[in-house]
Amino acid sequence: MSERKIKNIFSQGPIPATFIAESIQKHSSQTAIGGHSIFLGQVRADETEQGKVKAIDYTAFEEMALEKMHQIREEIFAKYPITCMHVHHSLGQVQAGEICLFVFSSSAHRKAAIDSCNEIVERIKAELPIWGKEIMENDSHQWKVNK
Amino acid sequence: MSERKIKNIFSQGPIPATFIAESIQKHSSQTAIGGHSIFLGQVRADETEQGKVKAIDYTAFEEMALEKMHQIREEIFAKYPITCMHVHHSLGQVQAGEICLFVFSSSAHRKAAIDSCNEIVERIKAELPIWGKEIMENDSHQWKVNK
Amino acid sequence: MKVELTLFGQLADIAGRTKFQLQDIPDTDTLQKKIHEMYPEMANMSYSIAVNKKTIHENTVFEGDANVALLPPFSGG
Amino acid sequence: MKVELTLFGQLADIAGRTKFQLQDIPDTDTLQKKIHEMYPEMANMSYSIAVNKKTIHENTVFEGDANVALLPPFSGG
Repeated sequence: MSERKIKNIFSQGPIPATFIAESIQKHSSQTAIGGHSIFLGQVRADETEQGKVKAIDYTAFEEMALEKMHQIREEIFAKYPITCMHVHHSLGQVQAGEICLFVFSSSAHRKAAIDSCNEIVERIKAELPIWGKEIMENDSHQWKVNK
Repeated sequence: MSERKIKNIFSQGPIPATFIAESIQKHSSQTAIGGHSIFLGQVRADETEQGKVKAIDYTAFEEMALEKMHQIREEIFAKYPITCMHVHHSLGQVQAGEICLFVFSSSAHRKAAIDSCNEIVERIKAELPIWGKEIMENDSHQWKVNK
Repeated sequence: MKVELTLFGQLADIAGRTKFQLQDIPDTDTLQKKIHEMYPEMANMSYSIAVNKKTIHENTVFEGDANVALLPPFSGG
Repeated sequence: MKVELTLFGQLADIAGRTKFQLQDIPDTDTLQKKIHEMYPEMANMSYSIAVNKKTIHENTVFEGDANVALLPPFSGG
């Protein structure tokens, strides 16, 4: 088992673009990095049978999600020669157009950063106990289903 | 032939993290977007036979690069259901740790954003007439070779 | 033996609560049966079960008090 | 017929200049031969040739004045 600590990935509300910029900026001292791959999930104003989505309200089984994320992190570090990875996911309400997921992976050469970032995103969507409730403009709601 | 105008992708010096944040922020009004994929190239302080890299000085055959980038853009839009794509590349000196390439692709569903972003990066590296001269800490230099 | 149950997403909506306790439940199959008696709507729903934060894939006997969570299909990201 | 030549990267370093003109050059094979006479070092280097901003893949006859660029392997990004 690795010595890495379990990191929190959750924060309340949307992820601000300025937070993403700060995260990028912090890596300028790591001059072994040659490529960063970033994925951002943004809430879509989908037209549904219930109405138009105005926000998604996220809940999670936090302790289980963080343990699972820790395991994913360990496996990704074992599989790819990456320098660092960062994951942030919103809880609570995120309005359409706002960012709810930020995955950030860095490596000396681009391939590891890109491939690991993609795999992290897929695993987050498939394996983390997080649920999004779509809130419609007419204030009805429905539970989101990932494809 | 498409009506899209040839866009400039070049700017002098490094690409600031704040510029990336502004670019992300601008997409919050596009509520049909569900995923953004971003690639950032960062200058590595490689140890070479000539010394340690402290910066890369980029030059380009600008008009040819912009025509080629225009063609790549058209082909990417034809191939992937993306909402938008943005490419920025530095000219002149970029210090180790600074960002020299910013590729940003967005779509309703993540796959198109991720796949198109990767393909854009590969094509930029293979097809655009841009050259990086590695400047060493001892002020010697050598021309970079893409792998 | 006590089962501390936590419901998420649509399952919590149906139950009208996110947490409750059940007594004298020996295993997860018995638990599911009990839950479906209480909330028949859940019998037709797809969800997974986590015992002490680990997803189980077959009937699991409780060895002492247990925290059990009912997890609808995930939709994070 | 006039060829306006532009050199990039290491080729410009070798020539000590980025632009010059050559006269009476009918095609790209003749141009290359001339260049390699002027700068023997370039004969062993890998580069591609663009005529009026299009990369060529075989000998190309100039139909009037031409802008020709010599492009070392790309290293952008």
